[in-house]
Amino acid sequence: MIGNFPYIAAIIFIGLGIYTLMFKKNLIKIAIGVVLIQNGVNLFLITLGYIKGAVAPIYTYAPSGQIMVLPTPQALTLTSIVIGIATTALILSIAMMIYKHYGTLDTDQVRRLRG
Amino acid sequence: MKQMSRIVRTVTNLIYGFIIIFGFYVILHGHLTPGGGFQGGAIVASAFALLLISYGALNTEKLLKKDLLSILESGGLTMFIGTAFLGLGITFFYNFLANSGSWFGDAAVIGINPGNMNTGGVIPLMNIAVGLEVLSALGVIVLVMASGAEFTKKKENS
Amino acid sequence: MNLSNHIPILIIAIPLLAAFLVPLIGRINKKATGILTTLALSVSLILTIILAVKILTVGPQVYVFGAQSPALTLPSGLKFPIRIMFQIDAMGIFMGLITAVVSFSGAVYSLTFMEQHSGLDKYYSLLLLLTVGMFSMEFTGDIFNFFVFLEVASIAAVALISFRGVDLGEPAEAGFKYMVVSSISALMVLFAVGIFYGQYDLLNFAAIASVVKYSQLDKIALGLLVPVLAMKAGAVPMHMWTPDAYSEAPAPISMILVAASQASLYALFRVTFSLYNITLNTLAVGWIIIIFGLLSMFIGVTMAIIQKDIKRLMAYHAISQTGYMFLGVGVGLAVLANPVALSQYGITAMEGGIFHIMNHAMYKGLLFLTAGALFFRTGTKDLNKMGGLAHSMKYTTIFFIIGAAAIAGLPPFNGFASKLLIYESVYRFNPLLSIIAMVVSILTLASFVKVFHSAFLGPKLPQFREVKEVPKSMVWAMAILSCIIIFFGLFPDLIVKNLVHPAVMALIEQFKYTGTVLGGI
Amino acid sequence: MLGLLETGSGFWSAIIWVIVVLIIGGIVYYIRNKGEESYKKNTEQDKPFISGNPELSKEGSHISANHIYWGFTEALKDYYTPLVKTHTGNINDYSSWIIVITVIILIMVGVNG
Repeated sequence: MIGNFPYIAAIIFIGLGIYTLMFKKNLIKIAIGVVLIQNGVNLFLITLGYIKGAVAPIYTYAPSGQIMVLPTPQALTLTSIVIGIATTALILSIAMMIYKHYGTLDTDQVRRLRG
Repeated sequence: MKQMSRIVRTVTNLIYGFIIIFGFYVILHGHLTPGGGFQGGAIVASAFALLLISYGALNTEKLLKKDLLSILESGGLTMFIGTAFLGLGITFFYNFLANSGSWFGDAAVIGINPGNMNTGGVIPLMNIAVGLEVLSALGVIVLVMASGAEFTKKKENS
Repeated sequence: MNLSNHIPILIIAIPLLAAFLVPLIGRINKKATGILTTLALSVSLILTIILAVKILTVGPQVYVFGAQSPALTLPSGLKFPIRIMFQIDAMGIFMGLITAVVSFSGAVYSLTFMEQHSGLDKYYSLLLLLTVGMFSMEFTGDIFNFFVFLEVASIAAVALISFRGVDLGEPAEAGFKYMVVSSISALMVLFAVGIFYGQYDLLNFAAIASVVKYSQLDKIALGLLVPVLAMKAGAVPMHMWTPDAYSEAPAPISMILVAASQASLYALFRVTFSLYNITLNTLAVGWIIIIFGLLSMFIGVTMAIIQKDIKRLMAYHAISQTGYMFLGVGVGLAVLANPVALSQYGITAMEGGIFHIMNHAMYKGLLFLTAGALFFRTGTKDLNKMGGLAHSMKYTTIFFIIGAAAIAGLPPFNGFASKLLIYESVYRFNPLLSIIAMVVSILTLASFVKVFHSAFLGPKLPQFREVKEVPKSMVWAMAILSCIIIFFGLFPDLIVKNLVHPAVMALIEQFKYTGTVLGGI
Repeated sequence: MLGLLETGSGFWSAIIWVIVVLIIGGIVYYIRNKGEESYKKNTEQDKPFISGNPELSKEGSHISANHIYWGFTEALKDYYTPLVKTHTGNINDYSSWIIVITVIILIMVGVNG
């Protein structure tokens, strides 16, 4: 059971992120929601490769006789983190531009494009 | 952003160089220890961010030139893709330096070892390229965002 | 070194190298950025055509990154591939051709369209990155790599959509919305990748396809992949970002965004056909896609009729035309498990849907370019303020007529050929679907008559007395697309037989897709 | 050569279509030439006849996009009002639609698949 906790945490992360996206009215909070989903998915990926009691998969001065965790999900997670940083930076800088032109971050007012 | 108190600035002066050196250490040892180009670059960029908070955007822009950083960014990216192109004799991204005896060309040891810097082939080269790219890109991002924030604040006050 | 083995990677690598060189060159000479971009994309276009000929005559191509040889998918007796690879079959190269043509003409058009803007080095760099992202989404044989390039394409697209956001509020708003929805979709894709990896320890499309069992977890992965990829393609009711993004982006970018959303559509077909194929309940999933298609067709076109903004109107039409592709391919998927129905009308329906992808990219691209030409000379996108422009913009008018006739499905243009294939085959699956499709086509014609009347016809308005024809590079870009449309319209049988049919068979015959990588065809 | 595109229930050929259009066009042109010969340019015959009302100025006669298909949208008001209202332009609604559709499809696939 305790081994499944990370999965539950990942789902909670994603759920919170979705809640934020659906119901929070501030553009910065929406950016936070996206980051929450990202973290949830990253946690899910990294948990896939985890083995109980194993060490990091690096040979330099590794303790002998220990099993290592699977490195592939870590590589995937790292890539996804890098992409996440680009996404977050872009969302935040566009939010700044919106604030510059609209003078507000409220989603109910940032909707000149509709219909 | 105004500059912060003298205490903060002094501490920044003290640790700023060490953070950058640690970042470059992580970049250069990317093929041996945890970390690599991205992580090391992010550490160096965090030093820039520290500078930005403690000294304010206007003072930092005197030290860190956006132009220079964006040249460095394009240069890093070109170096990365250029290294990939060099492997084109066999395949794109082929590690032509590994086990060749030249630069970074020692045979890698499989199993637990103390770590040899001179292994990895093109991987250290690509780590350096990515490191340059990330440190300059993140540096540009924090600088531009800081000056943008300055702009909006000015607009708010007026 | 035999360069002909490296064509698949050179198509991606040359624009990628150019994308990183453009900011450096832009410091020396501003004009050189556009020329370098056009050159890189023209090389890419030529290589894509060479590769297409090779694939259609020899067979699917594989390119393994960093391996001992480009075709070495299974080194030293491994059972499953471990390296990232490109796997290009007839369907992939079909999409690749669309991407190559569209991005090349977009770059040619940008040469003068974007001349007045600052920050052109970044514009061209992002344009190249968007192209690279689209190419890689279509060529990749690795599901995680697909996620990476989906994100690359959407980040580049967002930056291009909000390119004018420094001066205006609306482009920034459109960019924000697109970024949020595409982040959600990409993260759902990543979650599905995680499910596949956790279950099978595989990331290669072909390798997963050979072992997929359609277990409960696979169902969750399918349920995540289908809606988000349909959303990226602009399916109703998740289409609301489309008009915002298309209408606020610069015109050449709107055109390339159409091709980018079709890359997601391709991924949807790849997942349902090549990854799951008949393991899934084809009738249920096929009907899901057909319903997406019906809603997109009808709501897209009815919303388009009432629009006042010319690019927003065209964006709603993009949604509506995507519905035809969903409909055609959805019918093919619904009868996939039934060989008799598949050979009677399923394959024809899919040919119609797939052919429509290419036709749509061409004529919607042309229409967006004419809208951009109107904006370039009049400075407005509002149809209420336009009028009488046919007097002064003769070439643009002709190109608009070609594009409008093609999208409305008037013979002898290409839209008619693909729509006819869809009508006649879908009629045998379910007559009602076919009738709705025809009604939508009529409404499409009606709304383009509106655009044509309000923008081009009527007396010369006093405020547009100074308006003249657009510069040469823009005319050339539109002329390229018009020639393709007329050629496709006059000789649809050549295209269907040589390009579309192999693409459809590549989707249907899953064993060939897996066999290319795992051996044993 | 004629470009026959098989559709499963028949065929389509743009070349034949173009030839037929050219032939019909030739016939139409021929009939048109047989017509009224008393027409002269730049006389009263060129003026539009609007039941005796005075002719509008050229600039005033342009119908802007707002007025085209007014009857169509007016007749379908019950369809359009809720539809336009759904397109709120609010990013929360955009994400909500995606999540809701994803959940629906997950349920459909889970039950039927």
